[in-house]
Amino acid sequence: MAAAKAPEGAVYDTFPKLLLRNASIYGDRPAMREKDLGIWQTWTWKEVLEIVRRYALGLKKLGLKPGDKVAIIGDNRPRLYWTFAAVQSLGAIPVPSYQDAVAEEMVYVLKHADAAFAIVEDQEQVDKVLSVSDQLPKLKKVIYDDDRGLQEYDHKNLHGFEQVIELGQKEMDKDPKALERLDAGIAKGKGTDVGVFLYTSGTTGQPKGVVLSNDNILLSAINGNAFDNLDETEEVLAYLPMAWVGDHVFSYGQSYTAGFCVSCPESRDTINDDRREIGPTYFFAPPRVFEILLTQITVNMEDAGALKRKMYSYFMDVAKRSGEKILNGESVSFMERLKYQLGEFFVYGPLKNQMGMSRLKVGYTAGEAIGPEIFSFYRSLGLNLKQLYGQTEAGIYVTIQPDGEIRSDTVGPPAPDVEIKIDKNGEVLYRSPGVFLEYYKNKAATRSTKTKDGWVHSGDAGFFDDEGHLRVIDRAKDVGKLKDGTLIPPKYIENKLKFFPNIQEAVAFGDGREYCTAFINIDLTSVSNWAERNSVIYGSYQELAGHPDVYSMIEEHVREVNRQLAGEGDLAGAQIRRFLILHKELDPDDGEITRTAKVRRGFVGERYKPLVDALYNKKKYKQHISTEVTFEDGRAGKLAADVEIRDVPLEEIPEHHMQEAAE
Amino acid sequence: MNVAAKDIAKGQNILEIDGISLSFGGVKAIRDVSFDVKKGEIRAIIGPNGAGKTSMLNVINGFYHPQEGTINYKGAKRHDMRPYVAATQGIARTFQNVALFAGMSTLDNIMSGRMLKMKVSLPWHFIRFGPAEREELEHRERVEHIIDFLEIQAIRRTPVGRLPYGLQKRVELGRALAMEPELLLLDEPMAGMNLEEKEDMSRYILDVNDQFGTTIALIEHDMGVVMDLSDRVLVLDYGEKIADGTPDEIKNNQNVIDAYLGVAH
Amino acid sequence: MFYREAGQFKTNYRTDQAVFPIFQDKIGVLVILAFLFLVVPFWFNDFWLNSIMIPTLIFSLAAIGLNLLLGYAGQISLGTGGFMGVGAYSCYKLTTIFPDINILVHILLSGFFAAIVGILFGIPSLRIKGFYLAIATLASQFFLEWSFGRIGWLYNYNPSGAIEVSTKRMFGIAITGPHATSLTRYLIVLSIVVVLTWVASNLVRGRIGRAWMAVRDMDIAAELIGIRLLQAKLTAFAISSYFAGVAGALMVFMWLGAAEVESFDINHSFLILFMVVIGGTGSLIGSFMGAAFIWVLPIFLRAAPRVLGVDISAATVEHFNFMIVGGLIIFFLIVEPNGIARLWQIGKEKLRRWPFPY
Amino acid sequence: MSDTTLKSDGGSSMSQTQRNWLITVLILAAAVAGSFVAGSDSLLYKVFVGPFVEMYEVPDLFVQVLWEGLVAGTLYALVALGFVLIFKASGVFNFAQGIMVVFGGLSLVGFYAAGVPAFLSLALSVAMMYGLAWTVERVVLRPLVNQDPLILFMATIGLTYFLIGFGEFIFGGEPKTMITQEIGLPSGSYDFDWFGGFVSFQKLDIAAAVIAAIMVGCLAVFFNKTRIGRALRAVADDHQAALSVGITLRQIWVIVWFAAGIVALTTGIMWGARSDVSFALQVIALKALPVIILGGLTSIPGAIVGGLIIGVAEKTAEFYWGPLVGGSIESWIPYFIALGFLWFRPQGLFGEKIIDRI
Repeated sequence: MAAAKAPEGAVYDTFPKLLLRNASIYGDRPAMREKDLGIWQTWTWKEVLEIVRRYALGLKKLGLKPGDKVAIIGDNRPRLYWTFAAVQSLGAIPVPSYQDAVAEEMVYVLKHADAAFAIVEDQEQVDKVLSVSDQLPKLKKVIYDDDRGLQEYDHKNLHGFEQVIELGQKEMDKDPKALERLDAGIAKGKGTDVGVFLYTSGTTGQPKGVVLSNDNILLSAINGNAFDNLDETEEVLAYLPMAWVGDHVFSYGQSYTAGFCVSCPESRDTINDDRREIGPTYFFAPPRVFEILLTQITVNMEDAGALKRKMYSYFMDVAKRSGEKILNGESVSFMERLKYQLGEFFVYGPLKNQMGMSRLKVGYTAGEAIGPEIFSFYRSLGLNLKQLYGQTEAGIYVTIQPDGEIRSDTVGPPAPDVEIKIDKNGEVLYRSPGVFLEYYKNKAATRSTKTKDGWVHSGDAGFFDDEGHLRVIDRAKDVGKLKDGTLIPPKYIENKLKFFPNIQEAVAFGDGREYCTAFINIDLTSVSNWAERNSVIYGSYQELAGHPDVYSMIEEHVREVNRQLAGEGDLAGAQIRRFLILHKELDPDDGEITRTAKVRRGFVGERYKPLVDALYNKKKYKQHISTEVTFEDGRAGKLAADVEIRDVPLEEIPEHHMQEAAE
Repeated sequence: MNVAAKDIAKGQNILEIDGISLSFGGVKAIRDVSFDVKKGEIRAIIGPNGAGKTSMLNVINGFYHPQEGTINYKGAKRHDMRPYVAATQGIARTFQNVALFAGMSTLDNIMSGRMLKMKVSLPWHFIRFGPAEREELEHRERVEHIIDFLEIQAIRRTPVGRLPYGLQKRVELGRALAMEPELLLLDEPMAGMNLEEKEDMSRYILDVNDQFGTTIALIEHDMGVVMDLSDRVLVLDYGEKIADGTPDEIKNNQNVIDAYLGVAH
Repeated sequence: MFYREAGQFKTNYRTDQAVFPIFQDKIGVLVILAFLFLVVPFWFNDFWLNSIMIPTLIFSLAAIGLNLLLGYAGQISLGTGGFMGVGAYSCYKLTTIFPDINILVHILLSGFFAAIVGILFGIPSLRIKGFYLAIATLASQFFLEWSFGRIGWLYNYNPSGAIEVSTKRMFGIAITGPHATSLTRYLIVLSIVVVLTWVASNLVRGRIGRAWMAVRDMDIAAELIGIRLLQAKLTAFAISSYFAGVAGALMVFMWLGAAEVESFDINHSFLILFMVVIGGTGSLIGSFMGAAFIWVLPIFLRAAPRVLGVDISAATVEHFNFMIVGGLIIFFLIVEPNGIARLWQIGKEKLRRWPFPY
Repeated sequence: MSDTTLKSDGGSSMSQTQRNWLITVLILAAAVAGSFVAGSDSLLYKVFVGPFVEMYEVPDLFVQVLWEGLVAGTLYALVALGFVLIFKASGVFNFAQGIMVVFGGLSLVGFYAAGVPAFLSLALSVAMMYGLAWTVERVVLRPLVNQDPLILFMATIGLTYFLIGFGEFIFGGEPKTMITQEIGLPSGSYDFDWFGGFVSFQKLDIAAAVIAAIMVGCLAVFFNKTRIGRALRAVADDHQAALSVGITLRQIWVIVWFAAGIVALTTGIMWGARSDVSFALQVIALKALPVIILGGLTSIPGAIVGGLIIGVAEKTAEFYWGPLVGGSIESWIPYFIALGFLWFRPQGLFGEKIIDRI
């Protein structure tokens, strides 16, 4: 039994080893919680270890061998998290997979990963796996967590979690050495061993299986913990897909390295309530979640009484003025601090309480650009919300914002132990201990992404600003060049435009041209509100879009974007010189945007070629256009309009940038 | 279903209704109806409006007392049932118009279904510490399993009066399940539900039957649901039995077709 | 506003089912108790203790009793005054028969006699409901009133027809009678009321309370889930009457010092009923608020002209008092038919939802 | 659907009632037998045999007692009628009916005392009752529409308080004499020598009975023959039906409260003529409540027959059995009679047993 407890001074370079350590040093601290049967069922590290051991022995008995791949499919459930450690204890490799994928998508991952076992959440997932089992010759066993509705199924190769644990218990009872052998196996594990496969979601082409070693995740997690001083007292809510690298690092890697407790929500419908109950101290969410929360707050406040609204807006002004300064430790007058304290009592504190963020130590957002207003809203409440930039291939961290250096428009300096360089095409390359081993069964992709000396092509274009913070501007392949060689990142410019509520969509052009131009789609709700306030009369969308006052308002927005670009070094050359407001909304029915509201730039350029050409014909200020459209009732028809084109003056480059340019 | 069908074939009768007649002030609601319910089956009672279906359920759980006939439940022959006896003998019931305790939360409503299983005597309830609390918490856990089973976690603390109709029906089923019944009487469990809610309810009914082996007698108007769910169907019209058999037999029964055509549907 | 519930999660059913699951509520209750036990005794003078605190507490207890019956079990009773009287007269008889036993024991025992009488007069509830039952409970009220006046044994054939409280001591301190200080009596009443309120809250939160509420909300369904209506209703009558009986005993022994039939007449029944309805049926905390409101309002109204320096005759003040109380009751019922407890609950929810609207 | 709302004539209640009869008859038989065994000095004899012997032996006294009972019963019936009118049409259990009686009587006396001619005073009092009805509808009922019946009941108690204060403020609290002669009511009595004794019928009482009969007749005509009356009957079951006759619910309320007001005024005059007009009269409302248990809240014939039964039973019981227990049992014996009656007929005098809908 010598191996049961990891010896002093041992190297904890695998998760099973960490579990042993946690069970001995944090033994009675909670490791996992799940809202189930109305309360937060809790398991301590000791209990988790006991379960994981039996689980592993059970799996072994069922025929799981070292090197086998085990697919994990389901919502965030404790048993699925324990699967990671149990599988790794046996030297096998967990492969979490997106639970909302349809069977056809799922089959690709399971097949590609050569999954021998699939551990799934419930009947829905079992059905999915069984429906494609004929395409998965290597799949031997399916194990489920929730037995609801599964009693009648053929249980030859289908097992319930409880049965597996029982099996493990029997093994232990039968053979006292079984546990010893298991622990010996764990002791043999190394940091450089393959730890996990994480499939990139793959917006283009088939998903790629990113092979990550134990070290990749472990070192990233340890760095992450050290960066924000996270320890075993943190509370975390696991609600993002388990197949996503972020969740794997936050809810598994960091939890095992720091020893903190991870809580699983009751169901997807109750996440907001569950978050409020748990009150996480460390929280991660994509910008969308923060947007939704803010919208809920705004909507709720609109229903509030006049006095409350007044109080809210007064204190939000205070927060806007001073909140971020106070959070960043800058100097603020005493009166202002006093007001902020009052605001904390009357508004900020209750709001944080409503969102379940009263105890938040640090929160992160990543994945895509967050609107600066949203970002500073949360920060001004006193929430330490930060951005990071990461990739599956990096074991997540590439850059991360340290306290006191938070900007809404940058993603921060390189994360600890990460080196970054920008190549001449503007692409960001990085190298770190978290960098992945390879793409599973895809040497070509590995070669084209990871250089021999360990640099990884991120596929994103970006640049460092004066303070050494990285700005990611676009997918590298989308970044174009003006005729004079200036880089123009269309999506970056479009996003800047879209941060204005009046602008719903924007399409920027410029690759291979002399200057940058843009199509604008107005946001009907905001602009019609604006029109009402400014007594602008209009009869149709088209009329509103073409109204000179609307043009002037949008022009102001465009100039604002230009001013920002002018202050961003090389991007000063990417200022928008001419723009037009489209006479119709970009419509997925017409193929102009995808169903997920991503602009199909190339297609739009083709379809409205006369308009694009007119943008680059400096003499033209009006252009007739006629397009085929699909109406809501499915009829096809033609829509014609004369669209006005506006010039926008260039903004001056701020002085310190001029100097830089001169040097 | 295959497994269940097998069980029923060899199973004995849990309930035998023999020659029941019931009248209200001269109006005959049920005339000499006999039928049986086998252990473990899903038994549907159908018929046009006013056919005496609900009255039949009311007779079974002792709310109405028939003038003639006998009720043989679990081998004990009676002229009529009493509601309390029915409850103690494992008969649970839901109602056409939802008979929940409107002022109580979902949780308390379902907890109230555990009433008969809770034994701790009154004095302990004064101080709550000790047996009363232990019992309360034990039953809370059991009730939570029902809440989980019916997927109503999100409305646990909501007063049922505020719930939409479909959810109220689900809570009522939960309260009946909390009694751990041997015979579950469902009076139009899907009335007023949309398609999705009906599918959910059907699934719960089948799961109850499968997982707990509960015998179910139900009244339902949606023929599709009846034919899908039930093992045997009893058809009443004007208080008389006009047909009894498997769904397939009923579909082709001329009496049934006439009864339904004769009524504006 | 004050609520910070994030992070208050429950890992077992015991804490989840606690009376005050929210930390801030727990603190609030502790503060109130500390105020009542530690601050009031030192800062309130005899007038406040005798005319406001003690009677309010006693009436709160009676209101809780009636609320258990009306608000939880859904059975109307207009006989609370009579049941209070049973408590008071039983206690009086107990002290004469067993003079050496501690008076507090007598007070607590006297409730049992009220409970027995309550059960007897609760029997009609099996057959009749609603207003018919309310009228039937008047039978007990009038019969008991008659008994207190006509059965000499009850008042020891005292020529005045009244019962009088003699001085009783505990640990050498006078706790009843003319020598007992207001403070002593206040602390005793407060302790008993706190303990019995705790008992009431235990009852309504468990099986018993659910059985009552089931009977209240839909008695047919209650029967079909195995609740014996007889048992549930009579339990409610018994426990309700116990509370009323103890309140009655406290009223005579800890407050008035003497009593006659009029102390337990039908007006007292209505008074308690008002406290329950204005306070909020089905809410223990509402019983306290209702009692305080109904009791303190007339005191305030009587004092108002003096404070304002208006010179009106005492009779006129009393007439206006009736009109204002009557009018306010109607006004209150119109504004918030669910009682002060509902306002309290809305206020609390508003604070919990703050800054969002509720 | 309809099969749930039928009434059942088969079922348990029948057999249970029969069982009750059997039990009672057996007990009575045992008691009578026992009293003969025990002899004429025993309590059993005094209760179960003595009074009946006395009734038989002194019939003139018995007739006189019966007559007193019938007269009292007439007045109870009138008050009960006021309750029923209002409850039937608006679902409000109007506790203020008692104070309306006082108010009616006082205003008549008050107008006359202020120098208004007697019959003009009467007309003004009627107008005053209309004003009261209108005000109550406007101030109390309208804001409380669709509230719980208990709330409405409490509101009428509030109204009682208000009217007590208001009445005392205006008319003063002291008792007044009814202007019997001035409004043409007879006085004196018809005396007969019957059954070997002397029986006296007050003319006033006869007038009361006649007036009550006329009033009931008028109401019957009003309800059965007039459009508004039919609408009033309809509204009890179906509000839509009333609306289709072209009367709003509010008008109906004013009308029924006015009708109840006139009934109250009449009661006030009659009762006032027999004793005094004072605020103590409002207890007459409490007297009428057992009548309602007996006759039902929605039955006009029930109110009349119930009133007579209660009146006769009360006087007989007081006269023959009262002395056994020290007298004054009038305050509670009607309730026990009514409850005893329910033991045999749970649905009341004219009620039908209704099965709860489920």
